[in-house]
Amino acid sequence: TYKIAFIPKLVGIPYFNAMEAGGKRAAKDLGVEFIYTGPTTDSVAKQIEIIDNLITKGVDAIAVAPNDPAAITPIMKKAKGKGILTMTSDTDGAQNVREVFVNQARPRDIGYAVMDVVAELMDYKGKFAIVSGGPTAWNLNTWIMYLQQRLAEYPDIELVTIRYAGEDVQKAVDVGLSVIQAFPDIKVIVGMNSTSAPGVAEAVELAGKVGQIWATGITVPSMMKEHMKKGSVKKFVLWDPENLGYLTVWAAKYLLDGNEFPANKPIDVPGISTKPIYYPGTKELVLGPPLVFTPENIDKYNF
Amino acid sequence: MKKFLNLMATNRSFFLFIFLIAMFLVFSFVIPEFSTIYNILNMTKYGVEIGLLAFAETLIIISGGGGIDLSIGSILSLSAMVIGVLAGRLGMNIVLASILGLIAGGLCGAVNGFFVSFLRMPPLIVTLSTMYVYDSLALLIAVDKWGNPMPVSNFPYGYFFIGQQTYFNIPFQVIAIFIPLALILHFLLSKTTFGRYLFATGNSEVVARFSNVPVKKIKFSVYVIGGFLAGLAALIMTSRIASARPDLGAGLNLQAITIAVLGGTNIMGGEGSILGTLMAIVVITALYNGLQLAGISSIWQVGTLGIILIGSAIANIILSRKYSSVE
Amino acid sequence: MEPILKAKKIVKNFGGVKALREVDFDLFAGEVHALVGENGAGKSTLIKILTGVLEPDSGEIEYFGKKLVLKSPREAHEAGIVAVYQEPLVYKHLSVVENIFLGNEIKKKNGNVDWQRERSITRELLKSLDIDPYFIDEPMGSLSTGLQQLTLIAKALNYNAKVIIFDEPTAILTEHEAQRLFSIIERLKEKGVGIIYISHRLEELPQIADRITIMRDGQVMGNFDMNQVTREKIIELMAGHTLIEELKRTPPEYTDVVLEVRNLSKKGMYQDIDFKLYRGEILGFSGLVGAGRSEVMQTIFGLIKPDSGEIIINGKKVNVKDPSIAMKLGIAYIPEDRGSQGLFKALTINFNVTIPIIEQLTKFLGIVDNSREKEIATRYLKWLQIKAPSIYTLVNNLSGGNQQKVLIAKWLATSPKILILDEPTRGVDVAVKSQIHNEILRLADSGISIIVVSSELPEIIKLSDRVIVMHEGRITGRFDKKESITPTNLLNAATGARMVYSRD
Amino acid sequence: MGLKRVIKSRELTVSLVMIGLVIFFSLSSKRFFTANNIRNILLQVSSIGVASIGMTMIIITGGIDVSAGSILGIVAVVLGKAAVGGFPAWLAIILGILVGLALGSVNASFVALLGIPPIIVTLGMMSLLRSLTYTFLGGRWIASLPESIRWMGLGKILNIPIPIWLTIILIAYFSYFMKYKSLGRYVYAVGNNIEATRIAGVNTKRVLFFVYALAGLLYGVAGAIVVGRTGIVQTNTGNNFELQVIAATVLGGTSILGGKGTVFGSLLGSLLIALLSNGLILLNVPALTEGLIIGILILGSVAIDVIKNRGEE
Ligand SMILES: Nc1ncnc2c1ncn2[C@@H]1O[C@H](COP(=O)(O)OP(=O)(O)OP(=O)(O)O)[C@@H](O)[C@H]1O
Ligand SMILES: Nc1ncnc2c1ncn2[C@@H]1O[C@H](COP(=O)(O)OP(=O)(O)OP(=O)(O)O)[C@@H](O)[C@H]1O
Ligand SMILES: [Mg+2]
Ligand SMILES: [Mg+2]
Repeated sequence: TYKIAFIPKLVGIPYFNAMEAGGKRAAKDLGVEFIYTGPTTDSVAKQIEIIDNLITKGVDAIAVAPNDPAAITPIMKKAKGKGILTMTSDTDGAQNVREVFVNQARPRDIGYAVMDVVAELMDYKGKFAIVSGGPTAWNLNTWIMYLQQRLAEYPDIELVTIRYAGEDVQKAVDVGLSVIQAFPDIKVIVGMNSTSAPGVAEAVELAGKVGQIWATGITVPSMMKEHMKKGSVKKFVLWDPENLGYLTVWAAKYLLDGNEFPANKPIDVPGISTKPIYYPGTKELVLGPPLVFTPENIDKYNF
Repeated sequence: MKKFLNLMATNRSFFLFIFLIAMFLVFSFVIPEFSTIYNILNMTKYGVEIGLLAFAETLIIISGGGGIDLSIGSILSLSAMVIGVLAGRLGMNIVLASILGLIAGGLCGAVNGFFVSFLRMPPLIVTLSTMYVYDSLALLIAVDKWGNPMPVSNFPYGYFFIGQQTYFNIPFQVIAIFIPLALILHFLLSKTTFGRYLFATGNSEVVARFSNVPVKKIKFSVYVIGGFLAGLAALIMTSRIASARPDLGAGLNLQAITIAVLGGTNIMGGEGSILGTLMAIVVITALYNGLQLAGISSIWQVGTLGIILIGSAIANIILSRKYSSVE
Repeated sequence: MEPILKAKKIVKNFGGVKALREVDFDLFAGEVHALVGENGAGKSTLIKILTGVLEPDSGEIEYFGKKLVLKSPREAHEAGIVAVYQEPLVYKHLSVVENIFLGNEIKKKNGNVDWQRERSITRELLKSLDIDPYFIDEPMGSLSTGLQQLTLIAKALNYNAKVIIFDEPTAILTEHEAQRLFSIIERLKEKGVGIIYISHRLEELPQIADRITIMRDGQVMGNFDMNQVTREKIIELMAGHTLIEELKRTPPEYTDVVLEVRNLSKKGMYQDIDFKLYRGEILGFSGLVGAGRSEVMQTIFGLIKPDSGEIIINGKKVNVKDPSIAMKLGIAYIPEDRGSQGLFKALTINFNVTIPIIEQLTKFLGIVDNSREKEIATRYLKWLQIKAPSIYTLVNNLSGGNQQKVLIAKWLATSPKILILDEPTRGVDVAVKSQIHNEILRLADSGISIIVVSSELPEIIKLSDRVIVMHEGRITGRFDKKESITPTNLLNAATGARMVYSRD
Repeated sequence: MGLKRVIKSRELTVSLVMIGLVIFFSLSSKRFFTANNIRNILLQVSSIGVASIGMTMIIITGGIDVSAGSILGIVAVVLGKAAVGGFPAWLAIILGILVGLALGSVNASFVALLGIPPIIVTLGMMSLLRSLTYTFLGGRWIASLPESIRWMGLGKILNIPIPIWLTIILIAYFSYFMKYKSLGRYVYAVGNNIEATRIAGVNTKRVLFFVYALAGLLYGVAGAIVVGRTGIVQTNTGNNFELQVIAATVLGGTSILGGKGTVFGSLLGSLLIALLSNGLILLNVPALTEGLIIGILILGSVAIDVIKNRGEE
């Protein structure tokens, strides 16, 4: 059986936990061995060390969600040199060192989707603020960049500030409270990562601004259910990481078997709910458009 | 036998060495890949950067008076960004950029040293503050045209020999930088007047002052050396991973301190050795490698480290109660 | 009458060092029992066993006729045995009040510490020792060593103990304070308290002690009634031989001034200090504890920055802002407090002795020449008869007097031009003391200028060519003629009466 | 006399710097000096403030505790799991705090009874407990906590949030404790000279044990506050918490070498940092420069303190 390894950005968070679950399910369905191992903090250096040890150990495929796309290049080259199938998933690396990038949705689509949700929540005019995770998180910054690109299309909306709260809910609550205090007239506050989104929602509730300020952002639904009930959150954005994990393992097996993805058309992947599309130009396998969670659909997801 | 146990009890490096051998045997037995020459040589490179930081902490902690450097990881980040921005974004010659990166590291250390030694401020506060400052500076110089701090990765190809080249499977940075440096530092500490002065200062600053020891210079210089070592680690790391990031050193402070302490450096100052720290680096590098190869979740890497830390202290106490006073 | 305290066949070993070999000792109520012996004889070790700080390897203690097993110092306290130890045990960041009551707090009904009463009792205690109690709220660390020692004596008096042990209380005290202490001991005796009194100042024993026990090498060499034994006999039993003949001193020719201090002042420490030091002379500095002598010396050595005044060395005005500058100018300073200023206690004798001169012991690249280093350390170990297994023994494991010898060795090794000694023979036994005195005289003869700060009048009188007396930060007496250097004159000046006998 | 000590104290310097900052921020933003915002700042300080009491005592004894954050993490997990598992809120909270106490006692046993250096013990515990948190929780964070368990974070008495009450009461009590209880005095004594303290007849092992165990208990309380405030238990709850607590403590004048410091000073230290990070957001200072400004201001205030006390000693 094939040994397929997936290295998340870090272990111990619900998002990658869901990907792990998907990967495991795929491994069972497809009869391969699935190895899930990653650093406990979002450290690229540690990821490299882990990949190197996987090479020493000998695996058939390595899929990585790099904390720094460029930094994994040398080690991925080394893996490739040893005949290992190299892939990226969730976040891309350099194109020449991976066979395929299994992408949840394109960063542009994500950034745009968040901006569109923000615009809709505030009825297309007013101010909003962003609380992000770490200032160096590559994908968060990319999404913010696209978000700002989209923002240009909404002339009546203003972004008042971008702050950072790391991977810590309590910090996000405190920063959120300070932001609301500083800009009481904002209509939306965005939490860009798993911890910031529930943090700012909590801050809205603590500040007694439910109904005046909407919290939204990118996070797993389990963190937001409670806040939706309390009315601080109406909509937020993500995709289905469980499906993404499944697709990653599926794609690895598919390539290891010597197949080639059919280009530019929906692919039937048994076991997941969307129909991914493969773009040969960028060697990208895209899960589908980002999901917008609402009170109506949130109970369907358990991650 | 008694002599052996006595040595175990009193000599930290020897204790760690025995521990290392035991660990090697266990790992080799359980994991076939572990004791291959390839693996052993290959894993050495993962001890280099953190090892340099641990050496820095060793010197600084020995200097006493609560000496500690919480900014060491941030210095690494800042030096890395200096190299990255100068070479990658501004197109400066890579050799020059690297030298400036090292100087930046030394300068950061000098700032720490200035406050600690000449203004006599508590090292913990000083380096905590500069940790914020250097982190912030690293972020600021990393800002791209979109206003986001972004890593720099377009280094010239020639730069990579420092961190990626191997000779007979031995990584360049291990053989050409780390080992010579460890030797020099060991020599410095155990054989020279600098070493004497350092231990004197760490044992009692007052007595040292009364004994004509240039206390201020010594304290200042350990922070400078520390900063320089962090700069060197930054150079090696950016070359190895081909990327300069403003968060490259995040979380390394505590690891470096942990290694120094495991190696027998007394947090109150005045006691410690390069050899002990070196042994601790080897233990930790081999431990992480072994656990990963054994497929044990990385979650338990730190946990195991914790157990070793406390366990070895207990073992040491038991041993020294039983054996150290027997002549 | 039965003794209240009886130690029987006490044995204590530290690794290979046999500190006590079957020591017997007893103490009656209302007597002062002196305990003497050369440095490292085991006196302090015996005390520590009697107060539960150390546990003996074998032997037992009988107290009021009953066997007493001390597992901790607390039990000794509760039994009524307290001690003032040789090395001052202070909490430097805590106030004097807290220091005195630590472990023995006065509490109100609700369990709170009764600060009010503690402070008033502290005042009373200090007044009974004739000390102005203005500093009781200051941190202990800001007091001079002598004052700390007095405070600790006050602390011991506060216990209402049945046995009080003084381990070299007068080593740091001046005549004046020592007399004060003696009268208090007198009072304690009358109350029936048993007192063990350790001292190297043999001349004070006849005045205070009733009995004397002499120790050597961990063994009791003899036990006498005080009036039945001579000083010579004591020394012989202590040292195993009689003392070496002392050198004769030829007075210097007061021609070259090597050091001149003009109008030196530092607020709260000393005022208008003026004096000259000539080549080859020994200048004594006398005064009471806290007179500010140490501060003046530390200023000359570059450890304290004066507010005003000048220091002139060999005719040139110098700015000594750091000990390294002082050393370059040829000044060496042996500090009074060996614990916190003088020695690296956790390091070896070897390390301590050579650290000030380590730069002269290098080969190249700053590498220390280990063989030369070893040679120097060994030479001093032998010469000062430092009682230690080797030069690699930790200073911490030495007896108090032997630590003092290491301190002396450390500075003699620097071969200075101006040598400042602050309480140089604090705690060393008579034999070594006369040896150190001889060395001081010899150094002066060879042209080195020496300042001796000492609280011991006999020492000052014996060594000094001239004496300066300080009182409360000011110079209150100058004695330039050997004949004028008498105990009465010095004491009068030390208590404030101005008695200046100037040469010119 | 007393006045002289007050003038020399770090507490005064930090207070003055703080007052300066408050005036500056108030002039720059009219939204700064409002009841709402003050409440925000105090809330932000609460968990650090409570934990800093234990840390202050530990550092006064000459020790250090880097396991504070990971103890808090375990407490959060236990509390969260208990609450979700149907325990009544009060029981879950007590359970969490007891776990804090238990872990503190583990530290205490190693430090006080076995005599292992505190840095080794707590570094070891920190690493071990972090792994345990990950293991207990996996990647599944606990969200959707029952409202009742959040009382420690959200509850109010007389319209003042519980965390603020807790902070004020605990700081007040332990300030009093350190001054008027003999055990408080022994904490200082141990840090000044442990051998002398032992010889003075004090059971120093008991003092040390008390300090580390109490600290554990207080981390437990801090954990309950954090869970209450955020409503989420994540694997890295409490990450870096120890550093913030140590920073506050040392900034507040406690000497890392032991022997001196006050609980109140530590509160001031944590307030200063919270004040800064809040104020900088209110002034909308660019986020990336926050660290720069905070670092320089901390350095500056301690430098003032050091220069103020020049010529002493
Ligand atoms: N902790 C220790 N470890 C090893 N040796 C020790 C220790 N304490 C004392 N000794 C040794 O025990 C012997 C007796 O020491 P002790 O302190 O009792 O002498 P002392 O009679 O008080 O001398 P002094 O007059 O110099 O104070 C000395 O040889 C000393 O070196
Ligand atoms: N009456 C007093 N009793 C005790 N201490 C005092 C008194 N007056 C002043 N002091 C303190 O003692 C300090 C001087 O102590 P210092 O030890 O330097 O003097 P010294 O003459 O060297 O005494 P010693 O005999 O102890 O060496 C003064 O600065 C002051 O703080
Ligand atoms: Mg003695
Ligand atoms: Mg003096």
